[in-house]
Parts: sequence; structure tokens; C-alpha cells
Amino acid sequence: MSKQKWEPKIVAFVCNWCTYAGADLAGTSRLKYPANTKIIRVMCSGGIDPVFILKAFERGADGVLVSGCHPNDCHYNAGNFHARRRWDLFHKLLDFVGIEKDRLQFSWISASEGKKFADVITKVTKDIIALGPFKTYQDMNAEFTTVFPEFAEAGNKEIAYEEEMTNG
Amino acid sequence: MSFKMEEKIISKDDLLKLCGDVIAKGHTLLAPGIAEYEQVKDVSQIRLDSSALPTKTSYKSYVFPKAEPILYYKRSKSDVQLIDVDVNGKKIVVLGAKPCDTNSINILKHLFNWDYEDEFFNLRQKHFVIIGLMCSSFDEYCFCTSVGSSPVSEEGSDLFLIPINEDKFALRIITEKGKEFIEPYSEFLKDGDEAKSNAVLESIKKPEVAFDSKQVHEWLGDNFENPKWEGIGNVCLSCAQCAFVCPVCHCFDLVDEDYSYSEGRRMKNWDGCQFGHFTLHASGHNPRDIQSKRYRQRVNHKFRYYVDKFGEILCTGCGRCSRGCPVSIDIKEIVSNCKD
Amino acid sequence: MKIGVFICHCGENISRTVDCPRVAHFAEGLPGVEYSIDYKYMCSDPGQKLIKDAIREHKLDAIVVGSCSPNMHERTFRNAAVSAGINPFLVEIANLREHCSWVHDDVEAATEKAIELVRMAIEKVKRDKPLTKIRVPVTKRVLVIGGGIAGIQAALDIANAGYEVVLVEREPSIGGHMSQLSETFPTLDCSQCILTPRMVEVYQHPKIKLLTYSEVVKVEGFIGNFKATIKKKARHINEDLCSGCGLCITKCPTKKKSYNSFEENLAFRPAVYVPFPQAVPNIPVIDETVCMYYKNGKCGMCVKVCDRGAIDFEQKDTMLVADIGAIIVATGYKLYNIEKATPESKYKGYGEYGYGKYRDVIDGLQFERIASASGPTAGEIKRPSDGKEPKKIVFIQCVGSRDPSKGISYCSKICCMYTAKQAMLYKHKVHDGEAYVFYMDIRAGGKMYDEFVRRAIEEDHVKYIRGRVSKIHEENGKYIVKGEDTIAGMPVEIDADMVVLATAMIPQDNAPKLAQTIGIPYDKHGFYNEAHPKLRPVESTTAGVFLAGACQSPKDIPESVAMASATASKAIILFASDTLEREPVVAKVNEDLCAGCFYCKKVCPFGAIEVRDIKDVNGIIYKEVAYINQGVCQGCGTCTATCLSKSIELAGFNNEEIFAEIAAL
Amino acid sequence: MKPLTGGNMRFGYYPGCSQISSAKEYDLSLKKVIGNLGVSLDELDDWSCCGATSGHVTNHKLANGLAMRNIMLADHQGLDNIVAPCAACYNRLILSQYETFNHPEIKSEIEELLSTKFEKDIGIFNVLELFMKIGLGKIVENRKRELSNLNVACYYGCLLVRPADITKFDDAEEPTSMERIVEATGAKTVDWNHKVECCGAAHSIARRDIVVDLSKKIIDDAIAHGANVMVVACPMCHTNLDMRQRTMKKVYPGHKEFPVLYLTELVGLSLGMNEKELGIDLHYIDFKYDDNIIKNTVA
Amino acid sequence: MDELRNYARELLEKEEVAAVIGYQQVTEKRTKPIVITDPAETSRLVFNEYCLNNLAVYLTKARIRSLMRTKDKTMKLAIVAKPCDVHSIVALIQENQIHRNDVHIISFNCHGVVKDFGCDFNGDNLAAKCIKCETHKPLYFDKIFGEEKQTPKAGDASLEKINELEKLNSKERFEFFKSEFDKCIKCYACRAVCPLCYCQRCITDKAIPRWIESSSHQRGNFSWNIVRAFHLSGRCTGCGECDRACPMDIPLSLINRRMAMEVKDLFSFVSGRSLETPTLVGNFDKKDSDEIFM
Repeated sequence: MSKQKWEPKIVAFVCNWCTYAGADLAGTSRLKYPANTKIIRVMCSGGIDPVFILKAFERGADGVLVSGCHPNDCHYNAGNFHARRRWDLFHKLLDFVGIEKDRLQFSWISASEGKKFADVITKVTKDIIALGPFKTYQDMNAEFTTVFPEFAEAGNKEIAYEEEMTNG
Repeated sequence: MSFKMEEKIISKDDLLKLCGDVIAKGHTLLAPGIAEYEQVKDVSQIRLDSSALPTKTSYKSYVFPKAEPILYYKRSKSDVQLIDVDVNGKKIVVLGAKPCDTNSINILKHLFNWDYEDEFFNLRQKHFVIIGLMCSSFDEYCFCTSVGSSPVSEEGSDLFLIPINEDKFALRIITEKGKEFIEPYSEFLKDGDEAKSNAVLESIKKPEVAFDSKQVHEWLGDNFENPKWEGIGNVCLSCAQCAFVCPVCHCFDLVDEDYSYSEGRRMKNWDGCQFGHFTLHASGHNPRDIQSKRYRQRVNHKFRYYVDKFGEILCTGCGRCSRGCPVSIDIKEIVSNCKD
Repeated sequence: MKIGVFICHCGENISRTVDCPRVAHFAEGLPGVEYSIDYKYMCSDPGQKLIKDAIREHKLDAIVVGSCSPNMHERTFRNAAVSAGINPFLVEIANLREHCSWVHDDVEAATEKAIELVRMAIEKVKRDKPLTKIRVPVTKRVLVIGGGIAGIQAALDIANAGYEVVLVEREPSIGGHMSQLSETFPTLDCSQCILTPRMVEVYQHPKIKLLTYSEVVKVEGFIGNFKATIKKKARHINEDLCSGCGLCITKCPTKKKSYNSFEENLAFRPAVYVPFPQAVPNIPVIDETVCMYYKNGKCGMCVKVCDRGAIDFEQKDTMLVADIGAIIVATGYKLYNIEKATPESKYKGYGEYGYGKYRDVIDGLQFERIASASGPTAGEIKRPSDGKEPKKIVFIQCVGSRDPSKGISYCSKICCMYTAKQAMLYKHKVHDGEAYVFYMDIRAGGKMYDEFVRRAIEEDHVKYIRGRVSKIHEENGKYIVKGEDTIAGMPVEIDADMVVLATAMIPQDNAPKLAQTIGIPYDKHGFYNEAHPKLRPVESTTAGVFLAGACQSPKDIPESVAMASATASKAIILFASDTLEREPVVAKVNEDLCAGCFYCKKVCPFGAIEVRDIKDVNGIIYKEVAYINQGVCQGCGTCTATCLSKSIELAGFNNEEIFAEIAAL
Repeated sequence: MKPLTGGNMRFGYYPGCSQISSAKEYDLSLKKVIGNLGVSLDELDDWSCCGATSGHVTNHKLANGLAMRNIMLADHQGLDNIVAPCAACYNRLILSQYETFNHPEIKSEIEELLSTKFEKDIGIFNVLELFMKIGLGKIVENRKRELSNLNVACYYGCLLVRPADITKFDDAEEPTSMERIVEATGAKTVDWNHKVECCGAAHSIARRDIVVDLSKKIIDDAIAHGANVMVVACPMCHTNLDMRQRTMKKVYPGHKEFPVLYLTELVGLSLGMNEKELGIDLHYIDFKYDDNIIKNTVA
Repeated sequence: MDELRNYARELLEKEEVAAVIGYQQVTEKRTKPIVITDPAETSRLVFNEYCLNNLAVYLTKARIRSLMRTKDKTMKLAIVAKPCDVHSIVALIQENQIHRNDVHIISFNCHGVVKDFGCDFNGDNLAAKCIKCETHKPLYFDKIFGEEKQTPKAGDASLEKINELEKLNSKERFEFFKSEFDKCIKCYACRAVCPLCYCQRCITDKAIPRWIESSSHQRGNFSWNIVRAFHLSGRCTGCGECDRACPMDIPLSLINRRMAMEVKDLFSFVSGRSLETPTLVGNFDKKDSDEIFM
């Protein structure tokens, strides 16, 4: 596999009513932002499970954004308030176990904040590029290295192969 | 095996030099640490203490890892491609293995070669060299003598150490593999006196025999439905601590683990029979639905089924499961009660 | 499973930056994809036909359309799929336009991203389950909360269409703020003259059940099937017996113990009172806090004079429960308290204006009462402190509103108009008086509105000064108003006899509490949020709850009435069919695995989660599990993320589907 | 601003230039009174100008840099807060800190300038806040005499409670905290109109005519509302209201001398200290607390 | 001791409770749990400094719960609980796992327990949870025994460790936890002993979708331990049983404690201290911090 310039992989979990619509507005306004972020739509920021974030890291994400409606603007009244408490705790937990704070970011973006969406994506992308690839997490694929190095090699071979496919 | 045992003497310093060489050659050297058999990076780490109690875990995971991939797969539009895992065995030397651990691989060997030869296990096992060390102490959980072993058992060791004095060990070469291993170091060895070291072995205080394994075997056969089993599980919390620290428990689970939407691998992971969903069927039915049935299974598997199938008790009497049990369940006590 | 992938060029909107044929080609090579194609306009008739034909020809089970945002054409493609025999929920949209082609310039990067978005949609659609819409019955009765002009209008419209209405008013009489006004802009009609007939109509309408002096305390259920609990506060007057003669009021000896809130505290009222003479219903209320009987068990003058025996000191609050199909919230507004701020107050007050300290500094509603013919001064303009006629009066606009430093950024909208009206009324009544208005801008959008303001300036010679007032202080009975004339560029000082502050409209104090009771969102000020600012202005985001009048944002009377009629028609549309259809995006509990911790119940914003008992063979409860009422659930999924044992799944967005999307990144 | 943790009664002290010159008596009385209430002030080591000169209108960077240098010192000297008795110093310090923490570009500019990193938010208190933190109960407890024959006009001036969004302390237009402190001494306060009006401080030197007019209005309003003494908490205000009365007498014949005290001096009087101890004798307008009417309180 | 035994026997004899969950002595310095339904067995009950187990875990076990149900009614369970174990019971009541009326709490004035069986009871061997304990008298109980006694003084090593970790940078902390979690063998003893891990099916046992990789490799171990810690955030009452149960000596309660500190700091909430305070999870305050949100 020819070594290309590394591009961060970022996932955004966004709520259907505010941030997804805000992203739509960024589109209709033809605002430009980096193409690294892929959106996964859920109904409400209250419905995003922290395990989704761990999964995303496991699947090679270098950064994650979680975004929903502003407090008091939740389409479901209170989903984002529950989310806020949850994310505050989860963020602190990840920080304590040594995951850099900027790997997981949060925002409130309303349906009318297309500009903010573009700005946030640009900022997150910039932050993640500054942090570099999330090797500390991705390297955990290379388990058993201590006793059985052969597994690590085999495992990495497969991962390299996957990247090739992604790059078309 | 018709190998004839040889009795040698090695000084502690020379033994450590030998160890240094093993490490220098890039082999893995394991020695009992505080909680587990640790990989020795520096010989100063080594404590050859025959009076230490068994470590919290055995070295089982070096021959039967807690999780290992057994194949890789890749889905394409219409089929699935399988890719083998390439296992290259690496020499592993265990120094100072407890007599209650030394035989564990021999016991496990039956299971991994019964209907299907487990290449992963066999390859690693082939590269294992076990240097046993006589054991000079025991606590209330030890019961090696009840399962046909003893603190001075050489069974399973390739080489066996008996401390003669502060800085000398008698070294017994038990197997061909052991001889092959020690040959390059013959300069360290002097001839030993078997009678003298036998005297040391005999002087060791050994745990009292708590039960007769033959009687237990028999009782288990007749008492599957015995009301004694009921309530045994009341306090058990259904973790697998006992199975995972056991040197001979070997249940495993096969799990497909996806890397991505199209690729992944199949993993062989440890499993434990005390987990509530261990025998849960796809239908939702679980034949061992309550803890007492699970505990009955554990005892039967160890002291009856395995014996019936392979002629060996699936237990080395190390007492690790009891020592570590968060609710202090003592297998010795339960098995001792397996009588009318 | 056979999946079809359809990549739309959207003319050039997508294909300009996304290599659509390459995306389609890539998709074709993915596991499970049977058919993949790109086309110029997927949403056009030929495009839809292409999808339908492909579904039939290739016997597809599910489709992915790479196109514009699902908010645009998800419905279109779902309908196309349905007509070709696929469940509409086995259609996934990859948003290649708004989220990709329009926001990226680089063709390579955009195409890569498009490929990944399509791949994620394919992985999701593989796990999608066919869903069917949910049908629920409708109770054809409306609860109108608030009996001001908006509530009155909505109630009458609905009742006249033949449906039942329960109208709940917190005060002893309906009428709201409109009944306090003297005259209305821009026509200067007498407010009460146009309002009172409508109030009576409500009272007499056979389809309207009027509950005054009552509050909604609990709302359960969901669109078409609400259950409302209403607390009817004790009037201590038997409504069936009272004839409204008013003798108890005239004879009550406790005349000056409490301020008359209808008169904006400019007068007193007796312990037994009707808020105002035209009150509907014309039945008094006994104020327990001041009535002598409740103090010392003595007096009882009202009992002696009432020949119908309608006084009932023992009367208790009662609870009524009503089945309701739709709710119209018309709770109106209050005025910003412009007194000096206290640590508890939400907004900063105007200590510099001295409201609450100087008796002749009053707010807009107080002036309405002073100018009203039925008010405390019988319509004569007198200042509260000494009853003298003010010869110089200053009106200050935008007190509180448009002032983010005090906490309110919005324009209160009606103040320009009512200030002009009040200044005009003053000039009509005090011919030799001088009226000044300090303003920031004049916002007089509306039919005949600007003409009205011009009239105040040009015909009635009200002096408009553009600028803010910095300070008011009293000197020898005069109020020194210090301000700035920004047009002249000079400081101004006016020694006024009276100052009227056009204070901002803000939501009622308990607006957030009521919103929580009903389950509707509100903004940071407490105004209720509409579902969409442009296209759904009278609906709340909670299905079946509609918003009328100033509870949504500041409004004048015609706007409130228009909004009320709009909510009425929304309710009537809802009642046009006997059952309701709703999206099946709802959560469901796996009862076997539910651990019964009920965190889901705590987080559910809609109260959709109930406790269900699981019993053993002997009928003894051995487990409590959560049960989600599919009719109430709105599908936010907060419960699914909160559930520790992951025993709840949200249909259409279940965890397996989301994990598949993550895996496809 | 960070709330202080209970029991921590250690305050950093930033005197500022006036305290060691024109307002010596303010410094003197502050230290005496605070010490009497059992609280110590740790004077910043090597403090410098706060930037409240013409600096802050001509050079933003300079003004912020000067103020932040003192805040940096506080941080380095392990202080959590600074008491700045001069309203102008208070305003500069609190404003610069606000700007630094709320504008990343200013922050990096100032950090570069001072070669430091700002992380800790230092609490900036004026004298009113200081008394509030100490607790009015302390004054009441330690009161040696009740100044009940004084009718005090509390004058805040322009900077003590402004800008409200940043000081987050009391109402900017209708403050009352000084009244509460004064009432704790047993004195009465008057309700008057000019408590936050401008005294003309900015023109103190260049346009004395403006100062005299403005200060005269303030004093007259206080007298009209029945005050017999005025209390201030800013050296600038004091200069204009006390010293300028000499010019006032010339411009407005018939102007009667009206005593103006520092808040700390008033509190000191109630704690039983005499005029000399508190430096009241240094004022231009004499003030002598009339011993004949002193009522000894519980003590 | 006799008081306790007599009391328990009476409870059983009068059929006020279906069973008594308590401690029995195994060796001089070791006890183990016992579930008593036969009044005669109450003579085995003990309470001393070696009663390490948090018996609240049994309140949710199906086998024990089945003892409560007779043919026609539901009976109570009696439980011997240290004041700290009462916190767990409070949390369980708040999470609807048992009703207050269904549990009969027999508690003690507690002055601490040893850190491990076999140790002598003194300051050096005090269990970590006892070092920081503030509840020597139970907050809720139906019966209380024992005199109030002084708890030995001891240094708080786990707090020191937390402080030490906080000083490290992200990378170093990650390495620390990675190597600690690497030891994990997924025996789930931590889950089994935790009174608040009562789910019938833990999410780590769910295969579709696979929430947490069941393999005990670094990544699977990491996500298991993170999710475990997160699910206990704001719920963990700090009984420290996970630490004690872990055969690999992973300092599990370190994260739990750190999160509890965080929770206290952010939301002024401590789990299991009051039946009236709303739980942290499942509730919110509009004034919760917005700090992390852009």
C-alpha cells in the first residue's frame, strides 16, 4: 500500500432536528468545510450511547463529534439535557483514562446555524489533525504482541488491506 | 516414556546465569511473581522461593491464551474468504513452576487432541520447557495430595529443582526435552546425590488428604440429583474467577469479531461454566439455569467426566479457585462433602 | 438480502463534485448489493420509474438512494418503494448533496466521502426492519388553556364547528389582559365593548365547558388521547346557587386589605369580589387570605346577606379529569417587572427608573387602567401619588425589551403602538398637557399602524425624542427624566409629573411549569416554541398541542386572534378522521432482559414509560419491567441510550443499525 | 469570579498609587479596620501601575499588560484574590482579566508580553466586596459605638459597580451594598438621587470647572435628602468631593463645608478608633465625631 | 453476637422475613456469606472486622429473590449490612431493585474492616473504603447493634494515586490504564460482586449488536472497563468489592472513586446517601454545566 497523506477520520453523531438540519443548511448555503467528517443521524442527542463513541474509535475514528439542539430547544423537550449530563461525565472519564479531550467534542447546533456547523466541523478537523492519528487506541489492535508477535503482524496485515479498499 | 532420570547439582548463581542466557537468546522466560507468572526481563527479578504459595494465576495463558484469533475472514460481494493465522511457536521456559502447575499442560493435552488436534495448543506446548520447583508450604486451600499429586511431584516437569541449601539446587532431568534444553549448559552441572535430595523431599510437610478421589468419582455418578446440590449455589455470584485462574479449566467460546463492514476474525476466548448464560441455548432454554446446577457441573466435570474420558482428574489441587473466590467458596470443602 | 443502490446526479448539483458513476460502481461491488446505478434526476418521474422497475426486475429487498437530504425527498423515495412492493422503512438515503457535494470543492475527497456515506447507508439498510405505521383513535374534544382573547377565539371556532371544548382559565373571569385595556389601536375602539359579547357567547355556548378559577395540573397521554387533570380552586361560593347579585361584595366589611390585581394594584378590592363588573361568569370569589372568617371565624356578613345561601366557607378544591384529543395553549403574557433587581430575579431590573419607588412611575397596563372609563379614576388621568392631573408626562419605550444587558434581546412588538395610543389618549383628555415619548425606533408595521403613530405626532403633537433615558429621580414632586436626544445630539432633561414605562411582554411566571406539565419546549425566556418558525408556527413540537397568542411570543390582538383561529382549524383537521396515523419510530422494551431500574421512565420526556408487573404462576409479582406506550412515545431514543442493560431499541434507529453504520465508516 | 472557600480569610492587597500618596488615610484606615476585624492583607510584592492612566484610552495592549502584570504577581505569589481599594484600579484589574480570559487573541498577546501563562482566575474585590466577604456580622460584633446620629449619603461613583456584567456585584444603577455596610455601623443612610452620578474624576486635573459643577450637584443632593456626612470608597471621588470643596466655595459663594469620609474611616469610627488613628485629620474638610452624642453600645 | 443471632432467629421464627443474609466465620480471620432460612442456623451468624463482603449484591440475585415469594405473598429479606453496604441498598431501592419495605436492614455501628482476609485489624490493614469513610453509623436501618468505636487512622493511598495520575499527561495516563486493563481476563468477578451490576443480561454479553468485544485483548478489555466505569458513574457507592474480587489486582475502584469525585464536584451528588435525593442518572438540572459544548 502506497503511503498517502494521512487524513483524519471523524464521525459526527447528530440529532435529526437541529444539527442534521443545520448541516443541511450549511449545504444549501454552500458553505465549505473539510470532507473528513461523516454524519450518523439519530433522532435526538439524548439517544446517543457513549459506547457508540468507543465503537467509532475501535473502527478507526480519530475523532468524534456529538451535536444536538441547544438547551431548551430540544425537539423532545429534554433529551439534550439528559445528554449533557451523560456527556459531561463520559468526557471526564475518557480524560481520566488518558484519551485526549479534543478526540471527543460536543456542540449545540440549531437548524438555523449552518455557519456554526461548518465552523465546528472545520475546528474539529483542525484539532484532530493537530492531535494526529489516534494510534494509541488503534494500536490496541496489535494485541498479544508481548508473547505472540505473530498475531500482531497478521492483524495489522488485515487492517492495511482494509485501508486499501477504503481508498478505492 | 523410557527416559531415565538424571540427578545433577547446580548452584543458584549458575542457574541465574543460565536464565540470563535464555533471555539473551530471545526466549520467553517465565517465573512466579507476586500475582502471576511474570515474564522475566532481568534475572534479578527471579525469586526461587519454594515456600511461596501458588501465584494467583497459572501459566495456562501462555499455551492457551485468554483470547486468540484462529482465522481471518473477508466478505466480498458473493462469498467469504478465509485466511489462516500463521502461528510460529516461540520457546517458553517456565522456571520454578509449582508442582501443582507442572502437570497442567499434560492434563490439558488430552482435551486439545481428543477429536481435533488443536494446532495452536500443540505448537506452543511443543516449545514449552518446564522447570519445576519443589514446594515446601501449603495453606488451608491446598489439596494436591487429594488429587493424586504432591508438593514434591515431578510430573509434568522437564527439569525439577530441589533446594539443597542456601545456594545450591539438586536438578533432576526428567524428560528428553529437559535434557535437550540443559545440554548446552552442562558446564554448570555437577553430579548429584539422589538419596540426599530424596531426603529433602521426604522431610517436606504435605497437606493432609481431604478426600478420596475414587470415592468422590463414584458418589458423583450416583448422586446427580442429590438434594445436597441445592443451596450450594446460594452464595455463588456466577463469575468465572475460579475457571480463569484454574490451571486446567479450558472452556472456550468462539466469537466472530468484525474489524469493519467486510472483514474480521474468529476469536477463541476463555469461557467459564459458572456464567449464567454459559449453556444458554438459542431457543432461550438453559439446561443449567440455576447456580446449583452449574456448580454441580463444575464438580462433575473435574472429578468425574474428565476422569471417565481421559483418565485424569481435571484438578491439580492448587486451591487457586478457593483462595480467590470473592465469596470464599472452598472447592475442597464441597468435594469433601461428596459422600453420603 | 438484495439491495439496490441509486445514485442521483441532481442535475449537476451532486455530479459537479461527486463522481456519481464511480460511486455507483463502487457500491455494486459491496456485499449484498444486487443492483447499482446512477441517474440524472432520481426524484423525477423517470427516475422514480427506474427505481420501481429495478425493484421489480431484480427482486430487491431494500434500497439506498444517494441524493439530497432525507428532509427533501425521503418521502418521495419511500412512496416509490412502496408502490413497487417494498416496505417504506427499508429505504435509506445517503445525503450526497447537502452533506457532500455542496460543501466540498475537491472532487476526489467528495467522491471518497460519498462512497463512505453510501456504504454506511447500505450497512444500515441491511439491518433495517420493515415497520408499519401506528394507528390510534382520536377523542374529539379540545382543551383550551387560557381564557384571554386567543383562548376565547379558539374555543368559539371549535365549538361552532360542532366539537366540544373545555376552556380553563386561572382567574375568576375570562377576558384576560384585553379586558383591562382602555381603547385599542389603531381604531381606538373600546376594548371591553368588543370583547364582552364574545365572553358571553363562550359562557352560553352549549359545546363549551367553562372552568374559571381553575388550573391544569397534569396532562398525560398523547395526540388524540390526552387525559387532563384540572384543579378547580375553591371559590367558596356555590356556583349553582349564586345569582350574581353582588350584595355580598357591597356588604363585605374587609374592603381595603388587598390590592385589586385587575386594576394593576391601583385600587383595593373587598375580600369577596368579582375581578370587574363585566366578569364572566359573574360569580364572586372569596379571598381566603384576607377574609375575616378565615382569620378568626367571625364576621360572616356575606352569609347573612345572601338569600340564596350560596356562600360555602367549607368548599374545597376539586379535581376534574377530562379525555382530550387536542390542546390549545393560550396562556398569554405578563409585563416585565421593572423594579430594581433582586438576587432572585431572572432579569436585571431598572433601578435607575425608580419603578416601585416613585408612585408616579407606572407601567403600560397601569396607564391603561388609569385611562379606562371603568378604571380607578373613572377615566380621568390622575397621578397615583396625589391624584393630581399630570401636566407633563413622559413615555419611555423599550423598557426591558431590546436590551440584552438586562436580559431581553427581543422586541416586545406592541409597545410602539400602545405608547402612541396612550400618548394620544392622554392628549385627548388633558388638552393642555405635554406628552413626550422616548423611543429607539418606531416599529409600526401593520395595517393603519404607521398612520396611527403619525397621527399622534402630527395631530396630537406628542413629542417624540429618539434616545434612551438614563435616569429618573424625584425633585420636589417632579420627576427629573434625564435622557439623550440622539438626533439633536444633546442631553435632555424633562421635569415630568408622571412617567409611563412601556415594559416588555414576558411569559407568565409559571409558563415553564405548564410547559413541563404538558410536555412542550420553551425558549430561554419561557415563550413556547413553535414546531417550525415558518411552516408550523401554531403547532408545538408535541403532536396535538397547539399554540395561540402571546404565550408563543409578543403579539397584538389581531395576531392573537388569527393564531387562535389557526389553532382551531388545526384541531378540527385532526378531528376530521376517527383514527390517527403516526410514524413507527418508537422505542420498545425487551421485557426478558429489562432489569427494571426505570431510568428510562425518569428520562422519558413524554411519560410514555409505564411499569408492567411480571407475575409468577401463583400470581405474585416477581419482576417489574418497563413498558412503552407506543402511542405516547415520540421516538427520541433517550431511553435507549440511558438503558444500562440495553433492553430498549428504537425502531428505525436501533443499535444494531447504528453499529453497522459505524462499522462502515 | 471565584467564590472564596469558607474560612479562608487571606486577601491579597493591591494598594495602587493613590493609597501611598493622596489617599494615605484610606490605606491607613483600611489596614487598621481590617486588622481589627481579624483579617490580614498580603500586599503584592513589587506591584506596579494598574494602567488606569490615560494608558487605557491610548494603548490597549499597554493598559492590559500593566493590569495583568499585577494579576500575574498575585498568581505567582500564591494568592487567590486581590483587594483593590481604589475604584479605578479595581475596574482596570477586573476588566483586563475579563478581556484576557475571554479573548484568546488578547490572552496570547499579553502572555507573550509578560512571558507567562494565565490559567488561574484571580478574584478581584473592591472594599465593598471585602466587607461583604468578611461578613457584616463581624462589624456588628466588634462595634464599640453606634454612630446613630450620622445620616450618611453613600456615594458609589461610576466605577465601583460597573460594568455590571463583569463586576457581577450589586445593581449598577441602584446599588445598596454600601448602605448595608454603613447600617452595620449603626449609622443611618439616606435615600438620595446622585449615588452613581459622575463626580468628574477623569477631568480632575485638566477641567476643574467641570469637576466643581458636578461635585457640587452631588453634595447638594445629599444635603437636600438630609445627609450630614458622605461616605465614599474611591480616592478619586474623595479628591473631587473633599479637596475641591475649597474651589467650590469660591465658585459658589455660600457653599457650606460638607464632610466626606472613606467607608473604612466610618467603619473605623464605629470600631472605636479616633480621627487621628484613621487619618481623618488629613482631610480638607474637617470632621470630628461629636463625642457628646456617643452612645456606648453593648461592647 | 448473641443479640444478632437471637434477633435473626426471631425474625425467621415469626416469619417476618424469608431469609437472613449474613456472615459466617470460616477461619479466625475470614468470614463468608451465608443465606439462612432455617432459624437453627442463625447461630452461625457473626459480625466483626472480617465481614468484608458487601451482601447487598445478593438482594438482586434471582435465587435469593425466589426465597421471598411464597405461594400467596411476598416476604421480606433480612440483610446484615455495614453502614457502607447500606449505601448500596439505598441505591438499589432508588433503582427499583427492591422496595424499602421488602428489605429488613440489620446494621452496625462500624469502625472499619480489614483490607483482606487473614490480616490483623489495625491502621495499616484497614480497607481502602474505610479510610475515607464518613458513615460509621448507618443512614437507614431497621435494627442496629454495636457500640460506636474509633476507626484506626490510615493514609489514603488511593487518593494519592489519583492525584499522581492527574499530574500525568494524557499519553502517560493512557499507558497506565492500558497496561492495567491489559491484565484483565474478563472473568467478570468485578461485575459479579458489584451490587449495582444487577442486569439480567450485561451488555457485554450481548451479541447482536456486539456492544463490547468479548475477547480479552487490549481493546476489548479497554472498552469493557470504560463501559463498566461509565455505567457506575454517579451510581457507584464506593464499596470497593470490585477491587477485592479482581484476581488480576486491577485497581478498578480508582476510576470509580475518581468518577465519584467528579460527580460530587459537577453535580454535588453522592450515590446511595439519601432515598429522597433524585438519582444522578435519569435526572437533569437546566443549570448543569454547558462547558464542554461548543
